[in-house]
Amino acid sequence: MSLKNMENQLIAEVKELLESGKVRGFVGFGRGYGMAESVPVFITDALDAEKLVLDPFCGMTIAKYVLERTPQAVGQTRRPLGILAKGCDGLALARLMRDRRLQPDDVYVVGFNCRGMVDAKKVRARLGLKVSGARLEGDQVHFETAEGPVTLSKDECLLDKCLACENPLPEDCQVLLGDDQDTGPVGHRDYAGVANLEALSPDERYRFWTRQFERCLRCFACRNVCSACNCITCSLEDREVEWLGKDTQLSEQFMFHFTRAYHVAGRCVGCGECERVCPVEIPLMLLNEKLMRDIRDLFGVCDPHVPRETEPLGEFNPEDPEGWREEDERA
Amino acid sequence: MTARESARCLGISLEELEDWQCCGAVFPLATDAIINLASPFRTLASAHQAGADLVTLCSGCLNVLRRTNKLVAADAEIRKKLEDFVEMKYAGERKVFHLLEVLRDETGFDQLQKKVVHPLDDVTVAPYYGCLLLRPAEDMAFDHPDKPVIMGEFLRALGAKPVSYPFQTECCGSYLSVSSVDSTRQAASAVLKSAQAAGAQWLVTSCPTCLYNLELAAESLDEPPRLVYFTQLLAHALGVDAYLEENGALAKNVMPEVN
Amino acid sequence: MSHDWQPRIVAFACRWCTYAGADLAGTRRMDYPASIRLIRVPCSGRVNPSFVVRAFQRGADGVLVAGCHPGDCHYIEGNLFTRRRYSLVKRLLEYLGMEPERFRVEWISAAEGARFAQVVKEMTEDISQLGPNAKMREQL
Amino acid sequence: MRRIGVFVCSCGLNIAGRVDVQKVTDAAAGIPGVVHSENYKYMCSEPGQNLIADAIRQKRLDGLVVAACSPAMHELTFRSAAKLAGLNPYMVQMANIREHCSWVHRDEEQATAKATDIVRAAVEKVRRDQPLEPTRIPLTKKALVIGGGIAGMQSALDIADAGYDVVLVEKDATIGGRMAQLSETFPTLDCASCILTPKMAEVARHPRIQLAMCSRVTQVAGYVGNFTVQITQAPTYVDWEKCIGCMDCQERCPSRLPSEFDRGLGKRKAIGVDFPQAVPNRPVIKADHCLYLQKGRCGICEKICPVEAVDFQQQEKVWEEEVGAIIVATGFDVLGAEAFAEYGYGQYPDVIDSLAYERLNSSSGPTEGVIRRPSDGEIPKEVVFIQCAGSRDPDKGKAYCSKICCMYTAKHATLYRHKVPDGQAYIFYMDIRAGGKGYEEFVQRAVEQDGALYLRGRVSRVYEEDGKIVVKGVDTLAGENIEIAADLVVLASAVTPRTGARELAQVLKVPADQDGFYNEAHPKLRPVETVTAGVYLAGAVAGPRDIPEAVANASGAAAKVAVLFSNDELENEPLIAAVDESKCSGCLWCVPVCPFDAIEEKELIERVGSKEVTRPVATVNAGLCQGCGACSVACRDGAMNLKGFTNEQILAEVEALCLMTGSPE
Repeated sequence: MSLKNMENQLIAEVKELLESGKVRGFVGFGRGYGMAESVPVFITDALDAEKLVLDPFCGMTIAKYVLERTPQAVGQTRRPLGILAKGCDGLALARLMRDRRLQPDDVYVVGFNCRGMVDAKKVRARLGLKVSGARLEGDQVHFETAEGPVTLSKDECLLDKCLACENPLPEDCQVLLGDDQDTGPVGHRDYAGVANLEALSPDERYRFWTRQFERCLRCFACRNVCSACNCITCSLEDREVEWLGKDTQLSEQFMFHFTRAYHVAGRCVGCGECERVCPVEIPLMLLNEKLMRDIRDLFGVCDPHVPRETEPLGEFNPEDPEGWREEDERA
Repeated sequence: MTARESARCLGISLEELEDWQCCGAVFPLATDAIINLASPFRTLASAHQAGADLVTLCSGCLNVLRRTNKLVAADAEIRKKLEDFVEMKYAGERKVFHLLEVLRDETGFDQLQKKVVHPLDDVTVAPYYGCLLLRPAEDMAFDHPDKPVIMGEFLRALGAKPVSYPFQTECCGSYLSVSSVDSTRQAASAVLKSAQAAGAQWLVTSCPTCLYNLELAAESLDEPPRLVYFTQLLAHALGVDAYLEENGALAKNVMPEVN
Repeated sequence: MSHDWQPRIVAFACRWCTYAGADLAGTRRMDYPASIRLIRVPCSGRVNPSFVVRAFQRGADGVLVAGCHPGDCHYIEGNLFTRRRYSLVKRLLEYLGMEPERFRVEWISAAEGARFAQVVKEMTEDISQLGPNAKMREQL
Repeated sequence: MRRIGVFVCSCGLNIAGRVDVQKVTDAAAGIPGVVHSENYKYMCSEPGQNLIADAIRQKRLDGLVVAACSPAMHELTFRSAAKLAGLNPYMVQMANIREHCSWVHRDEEQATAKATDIVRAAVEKVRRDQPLEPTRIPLTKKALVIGGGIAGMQSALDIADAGYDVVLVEKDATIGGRMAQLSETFPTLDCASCILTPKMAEVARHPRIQLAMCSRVTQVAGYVGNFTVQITQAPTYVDWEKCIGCMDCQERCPSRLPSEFDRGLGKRKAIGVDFPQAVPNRPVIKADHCLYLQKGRCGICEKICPVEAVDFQQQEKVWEEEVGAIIVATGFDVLGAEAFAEYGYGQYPDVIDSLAYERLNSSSGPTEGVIRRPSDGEIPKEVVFIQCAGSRDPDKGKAYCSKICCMYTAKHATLYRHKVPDGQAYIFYMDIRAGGKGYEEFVQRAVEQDGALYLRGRVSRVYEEDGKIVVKGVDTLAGENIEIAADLVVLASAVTPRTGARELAQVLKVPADQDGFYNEAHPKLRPVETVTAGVYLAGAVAGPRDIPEAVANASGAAAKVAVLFSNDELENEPLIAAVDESKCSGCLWCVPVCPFDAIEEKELIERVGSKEVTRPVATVNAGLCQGCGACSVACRDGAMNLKGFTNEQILAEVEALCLMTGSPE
């Protein structure tokens, strides 16, 4: 079923949910500003359901918006929040639930089988600003722009996370839009970037990361958007213990990015939001993927980005290898 | 020569290392006697240059070369000194084998048995290992230091009947024959008598020094077991010695008749 | 490297095994370079990867995390978590550009005084060749 | 602002010999917060501790750094000294400038610089110390003793006499252990069973001792005062309650097997006891030799048993015991045949080990005490004893000296002369070690009165030649090679830990050395304790011991247990984890990493504005937490911390140790 039809089905579903009071609000996507990017929208009034859209520009992972800041009041039960969920949103929600920051009945998930979303930056770079619509077909994407229709291959314009996506369908959602049978993976994560970096010498790698981290503003956007970074108070902002110095000199940047990457090791769901939101475009997924691949190679966790009952770093296997020994001859 | 021909007949190509020299005969007991390691190091380095592992027929050579090889791989300082002195680069990449090991591990004694033309129709033969082949056990890792089996299996493959006796791993007196002949005669004759007591008709060894000492002691014994080198047995069993004899390569058939 | 410069190595040593192994090296009067400084922790499982990065930040030229051999841990599983954590941390540090020789993880038991001295010698030797560490280091 | 006192010890020359103690003291004085810095020759001595006490009172110190030896040595000493002077003992830190500094660095300048760094780190750690009070946990006043040899029996008796219950677990069907296999004992030559059997009877009769025969400890959980031990008892196929010990079954049983107790020299029946004075005197069926159990035939014992005690369907029994302390007394084994190829052991029947010789000597042994050759039963006229068979031999055997062989070999030679007056004993030895009371005199008597011929030298080869065992050796004092055509050769084989001891060590979480002997808490000062609180050692489990030492060990260990049980509650070290509930996000990822399941979820109710709200947080059970700290690393928001080793303290120590004296060029 095309995204357009699913959009209508979504609007109908949300209208009914809000009218019946089953949910106290719905998080979905609304019309963007023509820059090939739909934006999250919060709907509490059934009439506003019309504003919801479902198009190839709904790339953001919006799961973390359902996280409540204030704890549950004693004796009262909150009505759930509705949310439109792609595969990556499903993983992010599972992450929040595994970390016990979200209970299953806090959310009412309206999922759909997502075949990949457009990367606004890639599209702007190729087609300029004026893009009014897009349609996925096979492994191509047809765009309507000010200068007429243009067709690009998926590889040229989809988000990296989609090109690596093996979980297009969110699990245990309350409502599933459309009836697609082809719920196979949209892409495959080949960790190419990681392998390239590993091929460099230590000094070259250090220069690479120095150039990236020098730009970091310590705005914490990557932490705020990450579903794995869901602590109430982030230890990196802890005044007493001074885990992290306040000035943005290079050594503190390394400490921040090392710690953030280590804290999400084995927990990152690969949604790529940290990289997308970074104002200075630091390739954070290169760090997350490095840890994902090592966890896969060292501990045999075949899909480290899928949250499970146990965490890779929260368990051990008596025959675990000593990963610090140099037996595997990396490039 | 008998070894090379027998090996060829078993499908193994053994090229002689050109311009080889003595292996140093003794692995130095003092840890800083590095000069003694120069000749075995040169042998190993030239084998490395020739691009092949090293095979030897003599337990003495195996002992020196294998232990030098291990020392050079482990101790960078000694390696550096030897490389400067001999002006050849080598860091222990090669392995050193005794022909018996090659027969056991590469061809396999069962295959050898299939190739046997003249089986030794169960002559009782006493395998004599001596000490250099087996000890120090950790460095040599050739066989069990006190209860070795490799020669027994080799002999059984050739159709002979091996017999074990307490002195099969006792020292033959080695190079003491130079300084005090009678002590080697005493040691070697003890070995011969023990083999004799075990009913051995022949005694096979894999080290020229042992053979020399045993022959020395055999003179003063009444009908001691016949002494033979393991490659002679191999060549005879494979029928290679007859071929060599025809074209004059072999002076005389050194194989003692079975009595 | 100037000869008077000596690398500064910070070691996180588990009190039951490695710290006791270092004590044994002392009672045996072994000799090893004075480049290492030990921090006593109850278990190698107590060492937070941020401590390791903090050491490099504050000027350590090398860091060692050492604990009991798997199976000997006084707390049964402490070092088994260490093994997983530091398999990742070692590779992440190298991925960020740290030379492999600067960060080591070892199992050293209370009976292995010689092994402790050997590890210190090896690290001092390796790091002396690399020279002082400037990576991730705080500029005063 | 903190008022910290630094006390630098010279430890005679141990520290002052390499470290400029005065320079370290002055450097410490310069550290902010240090109000008192002093050095003294022996800090741990009485005057040293008084110095500390006075300084605490006069200068109102609230933190103490003692720069001296390893905390493993004197942390307790200085903490109790501080406590007496009114300072909380957990405000004291040791700076190890001896084992980790003066003893291992030759260059004085570097050693002094390093000592100064170590002191600075300790000061930073003390600055962030908090006063802590030990937590109290309940205590089960019941002990477990593993191993029913003389050591196990003695400790069980002492604990039981002290008024506490004991469970004695023994893997064989009878207690008595190694000593039961001996004939006479040195140096008094009194017969082993005469002095052992009364004690065995006493153990069996003691109301507070519960025997668990044919049993092994398979699992141990919990911690000092609160161990839960799982015991697995192998089936004996005889109901010992019904059995009256008439041993008719043993008489009539047709199946015989080599008796392990007699080292294979004698035979025993499939059903029966190892030796007549076995306690409990109840038979056991060796399943793999019982015709009924193997092939369903025979079954005579079941038919003739007057009280129908035989029960072929008996299964393995597994049960748990709650105990407060564990004493390990598993004893020793001797090195097997694999190490003595050159002595022909295992190949020639007349080459036996010392335990087998004991059985030949024993009146209840296979030859009723007559020394006979296992091959043809003849009385040997020439016997060669080989000392250090596998001991003091790092290449092929064990590096250590097995301590008891010199003595029992002298005993063997003496007994041999008494039993075979015209026989000649030869003893190849390296050095005779006879350090106990009356030991040296005993050996001299063996030489002077009993004609034992001591040959100083090692044996190179033993081989059989026309019925005789030829021993080739050397006499280094005479400078000659020696060849003896002997009738019997006895190897004084090396003492090794009991087989299975290493696996038990892992179950008990007690470290063992590379040979498999258990590590004492401190080789000199705490020989009967282990680093695992509540687990004690008695006898040869910790290294070769003779009987007097084993018994002394056993009583020592029992005394330690009695001390432990003397108070009703146990004080647990307060160095445990603690949750800062304001930071905890309730993710509970700390729970799976806790080896002691000491962390649970707690519903926190707190007031936010006008509303009462609830959220889950983690909470630590002080009784279970052993303070390993694994949870504090799994905790990402820094809520979990470990008292005594907090994040702040360790970061401060890192900072102090890395203080960039010179930045890199």
